[in-house]
Amino acid sequence: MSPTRLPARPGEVIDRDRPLDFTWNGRQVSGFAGDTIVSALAAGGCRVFSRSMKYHRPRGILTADFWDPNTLVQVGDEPNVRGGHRLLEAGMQVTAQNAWPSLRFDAKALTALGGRALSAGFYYKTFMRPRRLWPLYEKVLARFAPGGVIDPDSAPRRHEKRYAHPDVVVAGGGPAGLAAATAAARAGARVLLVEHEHAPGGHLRWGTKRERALGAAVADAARTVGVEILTDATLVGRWEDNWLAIVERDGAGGPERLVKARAKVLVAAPGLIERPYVFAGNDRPGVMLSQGARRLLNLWSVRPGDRAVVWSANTAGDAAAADLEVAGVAVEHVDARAGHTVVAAEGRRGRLERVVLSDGTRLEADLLVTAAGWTAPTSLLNMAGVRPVYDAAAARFFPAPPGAPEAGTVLSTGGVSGDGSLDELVGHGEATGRLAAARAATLAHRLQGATAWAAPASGAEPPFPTDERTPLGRDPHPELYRSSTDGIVDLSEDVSSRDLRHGAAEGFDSVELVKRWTTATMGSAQGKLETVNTVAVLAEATASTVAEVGTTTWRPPYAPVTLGALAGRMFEPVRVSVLHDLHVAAGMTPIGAGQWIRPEHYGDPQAEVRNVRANVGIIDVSPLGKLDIRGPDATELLSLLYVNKWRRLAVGSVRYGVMCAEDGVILDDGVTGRLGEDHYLMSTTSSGAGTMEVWIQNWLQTEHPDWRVRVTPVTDAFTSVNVAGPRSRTLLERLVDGVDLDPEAFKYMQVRLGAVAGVAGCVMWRIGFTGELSYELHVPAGYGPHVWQALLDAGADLGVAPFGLEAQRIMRLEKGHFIVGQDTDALTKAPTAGLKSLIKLDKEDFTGLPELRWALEGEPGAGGPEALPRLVAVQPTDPSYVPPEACQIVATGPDGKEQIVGRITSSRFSPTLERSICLAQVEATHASPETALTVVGTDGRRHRAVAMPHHAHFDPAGERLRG
Amino acid sequence: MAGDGSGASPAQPIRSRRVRTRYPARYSAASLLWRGKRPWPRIWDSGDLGSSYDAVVIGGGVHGLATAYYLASNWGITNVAVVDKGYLGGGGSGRNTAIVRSNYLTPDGVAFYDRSVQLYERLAVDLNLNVMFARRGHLTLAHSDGALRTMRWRAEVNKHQGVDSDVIGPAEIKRLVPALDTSDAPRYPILGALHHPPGGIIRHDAVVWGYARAAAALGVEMHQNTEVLDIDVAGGGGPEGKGPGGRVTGVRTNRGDISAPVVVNCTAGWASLVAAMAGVRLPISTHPLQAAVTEPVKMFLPAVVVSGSLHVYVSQTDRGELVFGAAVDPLATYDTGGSLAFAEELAGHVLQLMPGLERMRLLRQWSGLCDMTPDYSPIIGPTPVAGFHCDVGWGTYGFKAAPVAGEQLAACIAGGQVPELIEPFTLSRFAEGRLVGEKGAAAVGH
Amino acid sequence: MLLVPCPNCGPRNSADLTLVGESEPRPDPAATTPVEWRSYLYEEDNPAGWTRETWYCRLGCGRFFVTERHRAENRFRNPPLGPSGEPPGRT
Amino acid sequence: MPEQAEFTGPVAGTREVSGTGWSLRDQSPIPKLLVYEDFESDGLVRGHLGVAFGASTTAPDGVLVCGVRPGEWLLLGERSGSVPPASGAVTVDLTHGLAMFRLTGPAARHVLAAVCSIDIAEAMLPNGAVCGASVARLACTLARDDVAGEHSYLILSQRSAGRYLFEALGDAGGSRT
Repeated sequence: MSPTRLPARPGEVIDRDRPLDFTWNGRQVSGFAGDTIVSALAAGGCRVFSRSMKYHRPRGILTADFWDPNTLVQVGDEPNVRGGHRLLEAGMQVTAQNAWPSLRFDAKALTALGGRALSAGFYYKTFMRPRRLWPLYEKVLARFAPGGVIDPDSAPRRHEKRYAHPDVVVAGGGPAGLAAATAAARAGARVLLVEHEHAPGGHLRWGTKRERALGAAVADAARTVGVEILTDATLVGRWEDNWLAIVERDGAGGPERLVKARAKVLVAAPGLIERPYVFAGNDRPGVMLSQGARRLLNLWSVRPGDRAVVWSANTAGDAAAADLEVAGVAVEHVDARAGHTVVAAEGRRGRLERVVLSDGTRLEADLLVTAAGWTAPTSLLNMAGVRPVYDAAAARFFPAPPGAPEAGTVLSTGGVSGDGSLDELVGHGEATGRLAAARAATLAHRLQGATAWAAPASGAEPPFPTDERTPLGRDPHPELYRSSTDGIVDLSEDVSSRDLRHGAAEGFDSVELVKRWTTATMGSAQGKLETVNTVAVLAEATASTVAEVGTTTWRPPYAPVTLGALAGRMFEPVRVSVLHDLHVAAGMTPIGAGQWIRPEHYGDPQAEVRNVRANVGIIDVSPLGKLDIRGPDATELLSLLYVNKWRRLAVGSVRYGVMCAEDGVILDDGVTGRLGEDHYLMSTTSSGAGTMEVWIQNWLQTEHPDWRVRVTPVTDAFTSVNVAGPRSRTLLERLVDGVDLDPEAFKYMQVRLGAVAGVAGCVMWRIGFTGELSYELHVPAGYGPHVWQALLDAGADLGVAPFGLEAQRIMRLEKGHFIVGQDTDALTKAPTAGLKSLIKLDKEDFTGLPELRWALEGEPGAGGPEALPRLVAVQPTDPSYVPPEACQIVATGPDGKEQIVGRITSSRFSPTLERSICLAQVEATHASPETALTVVGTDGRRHRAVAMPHHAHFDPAGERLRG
Repeated sequence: MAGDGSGASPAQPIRSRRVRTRYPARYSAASLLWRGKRPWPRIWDSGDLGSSYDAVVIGGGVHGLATAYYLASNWGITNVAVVDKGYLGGGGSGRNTAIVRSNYLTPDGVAFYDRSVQLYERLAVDLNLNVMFARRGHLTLAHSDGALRTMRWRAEVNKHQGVDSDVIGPAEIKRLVPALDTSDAPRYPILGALHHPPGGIIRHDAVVWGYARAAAALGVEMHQNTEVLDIDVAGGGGPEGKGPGGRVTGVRTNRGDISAPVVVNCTAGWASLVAAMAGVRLPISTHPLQAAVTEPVKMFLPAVVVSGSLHVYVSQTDRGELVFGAAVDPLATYDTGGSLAFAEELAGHVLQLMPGLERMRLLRQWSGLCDMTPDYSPIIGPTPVAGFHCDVGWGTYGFKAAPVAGEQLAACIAGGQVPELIEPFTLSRFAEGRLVGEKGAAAVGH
Repeated sequence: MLLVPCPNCGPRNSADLTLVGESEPRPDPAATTPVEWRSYLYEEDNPAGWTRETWYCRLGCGRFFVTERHRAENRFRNPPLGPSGEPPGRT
Repeated sequence: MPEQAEFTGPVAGTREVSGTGWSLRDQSPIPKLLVYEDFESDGLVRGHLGVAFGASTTAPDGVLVCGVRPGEWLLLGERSGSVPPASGAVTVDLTHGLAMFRLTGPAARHVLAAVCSIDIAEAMLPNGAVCGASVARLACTLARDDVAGEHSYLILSQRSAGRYLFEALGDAGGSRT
């Protein structure tokens, strides 16, 4: 390897005063600030950067940019780094990928085998027998997987995103894009320009002195008029209404940032991507595209070879030849326009030695530069619904037929939409920018007018201008895709033109099928280099044309994006009660319940149960859903929502209710209290609070907009505390003002308003999920901690202690109360849960009425209530055995086989009864009291159990809570 | 407990006439070496579209092709045309994440998918094409006690049906998939998982091609770029004699009209539209389901990992790519343009599970169409229009059911009776109010 | 991210709203038949074209509204009138 | 209120954070009253309060009247009687139910743009504008309420998520520009 860095040249982007040391496969090497990994390595004489995926052929520089399929490298713990794009940093540890076993290993045997058997899709045709050996084959195949190495233990970094709402976004900072951005900004638009490379200017950056000067001038003009320019950033996707994703890379390999932009007008100015040519040996190191050669020379002053053949079909190729000659390279210029083509690149050990032309000429060379034509990266335009159309005369696809005006809010300019002199491209860009700004102004005016909170739009709506730009011309270009020999079409996937032709012959004769069969275009550049050649080879194989075959769908993202950038900072809202810090101080074990973090227990849930049963406990039930319902039709609303009746509920009373969906399935349950004639406070389950609010609003707004009732969610307005236990009344008597707590004055299922610990405006209802005498206090949340502490202080001598969710679950199970979503599921209709008597079929209407009527009364051809499963209390015969929840209950069926007849939905060990207790859903035939049941443990053992007469295992008559 | 056992009596393939497939060239390692660089015969051939067939299958995806294959191989019905408006396998078959498993919730669902896994296991040999079924094992993570309960529910039903599933804890999860963060640090910590060793991934395109090639070798015709424009029905109660009570007589396509006594709707994404051509209204809403793939890295993820509450599933292919899927997009649409929100959500959730993957890059995202039914279960079998059969409504899990759906639907068409395995999934269940309980697995877990 | 023309707020990101579903009248619960009711519950037109659907402006005005959307092209038409009496615009 | 009862806000510890060009303050204790339009006479309350959905106005007693939804207003501030809700209005006190933060400073817009998806440019969210928006994926009410000519936003959410919101906004303030 010999160093190939030239002496300092005008226009180079490296800083020779800042050398940077790094390692390449463990070896110390160096480059300069401004180098990419690839330019630094090339300057040091490196020619082989990777081995190919399937045949392990050596690969060198092709494009020397982001899309180069041959220079993906591992940098530290980061795989698949674009070596042609990533800027060099001191201390980088760069290693080659796909080098198995090593980059230098000459995989002759594999290559030879590849020629015979490793054709595309070979794996579909073999390894079928013997079946049991397939896992082994698979492991071997997996070792051939390309790509770098990920370290799952690498430390996560901080990622962030932002939103933007520019008037105009310009994708691409070449001359046309910069001109468009400048013109749009001059016309008053807020403009965001996104440039993929590290500096704006596009291909002018590696052009002639005049081109470089013009590039700098247009970039300066854009900055001067206030265009926001993002460099090393890519517009990766466009969705409806110009919702755009822009990834900002951090040059140095730091975390990427995602910008989500809603643009009024998008200008696509991505330029053109140079297309490789397919011929024998086209993947040999030393075969390079003209852009690659010019970038190496003019940006980084790296001489890509000593003796070059430049095969050119266009001015870019001619310019490359001229540049190479200036740099002292011996150049043989072969003109494709005169009919000369390359048929082979020959050499040994990963080196190019000679180039064979179609007329048999053999030219000694260590560098072959091809300039075969261009691919228009129409991805963004495709995402906007624009189909690419092939133009044979220009030998490339265009986003629209010649001269077609662009109707909407996505415009294109620059090379993607046509050819011309630099002045013409800049002129088209400016016209596009003006059009974009004018259209954006119309849309901004409309948006301001339509948005309720926006400033009033001044004046009349400006007209949405029609497209009156002079279209760019189209330069004729020869159609050059494949030579008379076969070569590699997709370098990253190692797919040859022979693979494609054979695939077509086997029946994979459409572009989508052959793509899937061979994996062509599925690699790192996602078809940007390969698609058109794939299409052309297929067209040739099927005796059709490129236009007829058409192109594949370009899918987002335009450039790969790290998962970290897409994820950003995690935004997962967490909700906590105002008592949270007190629970933490009290040593709670937290449990996640939806968005809420709640105390599961404070150390010993069984002891918490015993304390409630013996003394008094307090539990924070703030997540309980609460809705304030007011208005003359509030009762009407309740009657519609619940299966039971509400018209006779007295002011000062509360009632339990169940809500069903329109299919009769239990949706939610809870207690609602009547605070005034037209005023109710409804409670819902904690998990159902949000859903129920929307459910109720839907009924009100769409079915009964005439009802005079207002529903306000007040879950967070109250700290809800349940005070439970035989001594709860004694405790409250010490703290409550303005409410007579006498059992005759404040009965079970009643509600009172008053003050607790000096806090006015508390709602108290006498109910209990625990089955004990209990009071649920709803305290204005800001004073929740005060009341909670007051309860603990005032009740110290009564043995008051907080209890958590687990103790509450045990006690509710002792009492046989079901939990919606645990003891019921998505098919559980109300009669299953033992609510038959609650359902009032004589009501005029309530949600789910027809289904519940048919469930209870039967319908022609259906089973009626006997077909529904039942919720029953179950006790295992062995009192110490607690069957895990979801264990199955089985019985022997008529065919003698064991069948599933139900499942345990809840189970706990009851400290009160000192035995295991359960709720279960079982088929009606096994639901009668005293029915012997067989529960299957998770270890497969059968356990005997019995169905109980009541849901409640404890105090079925409810004497304690009424006390 | 769904499926009350009423309806048609069990119908297994009673008079199956298994036909030997005659391939123009058999695939094997030996023939691969022997042929060398010479091209292989066509994998299937499509001649001119005929004017009449014994059956027309609409949809050249894995379901349509499997149905045609089993009609031909199990029942000797070979005068069959499979028509597709695009190319074979271009719909959901080529867009799914190729996960195969049978760890469903209801006994009906488990039995059904278990049969499918059995068929998949021997598919490479049956079809003489390697579908590359990789039995990686399948982990469904639970992040809440409710989810854990649902996992146990599934495991216990699975075990009862003889399917290998069990609930495992964080330590065992970490042992199986070291890249997962099983600490209690994440917002949604991993509390446990449903482990299903028989689950895995498969090369979805290969399944399509295998069925197409085998069906073609039996005489079935494959017609691509053939779009069905209308379905002819006579004697029905609706307009033009369509609808319930009618009998199907043929289909009209952009390449000509076909008469056929049996027409099978095996479309995904267009099920409602095709059914409407016969005058049948379906309980289906069409939603896009998105998927994405990363750049390849060396193997580090040995199992398929699913998190229901984080709406993500991920596996690593033989090529080293991570393939992701998510929940269906809540917006009902036929547009497959995909969304950015999907990629954001997906990446966020993947990194919650495996924080070390933040430097991996998303390479490509795409979407397919899913026909969602109210009970998350498919619609298979006869419809109120005689001769018009459906194999639709597969939601997000159609790929894994293709072999059994094709086998059983073929039996249903040829045998004239609804087989026991698909009896719970007929269209009539909606009008009769006997929905399948699979939704329980999706909806329970507060 | 589709922009949905909320009649009160104006065009909003679809993530700010919830698509409730096809707008269909509810049968009279007292007189309905199982077939009619379950058709209402379960069946959908699900066209790949224009359909009337209900949206809920979850993060904005909190209102349910009916609009027409083309389900293949994700375009809206006949947007309900905005607060100022003018149809909300779209970009 | 009892003398010993102190209003506990949603944020633990320090109730104000700041960075370059912005500050974030917890103002949750400020009284918040939700007022609905009259059942009987449409427009009565709107006429009384003087603003429609999407706008706000400051009453003579300093109360900020925000049109948070069509026919719904949120009155922020200690009312001294100059803005009584109209007689037929339904009112619900949400002082305890909502967290309220004030984000102020020349960089406030930049901070908010990192976590809020709606367009908050001058023309789209001028001073006095009120809207519902997702902030850090949380449903919030946003009111632009400049202080002495300086950009300022009131951001209200469910109280229980206030701590989360406060942290998310503070983090956004630390993002790179």
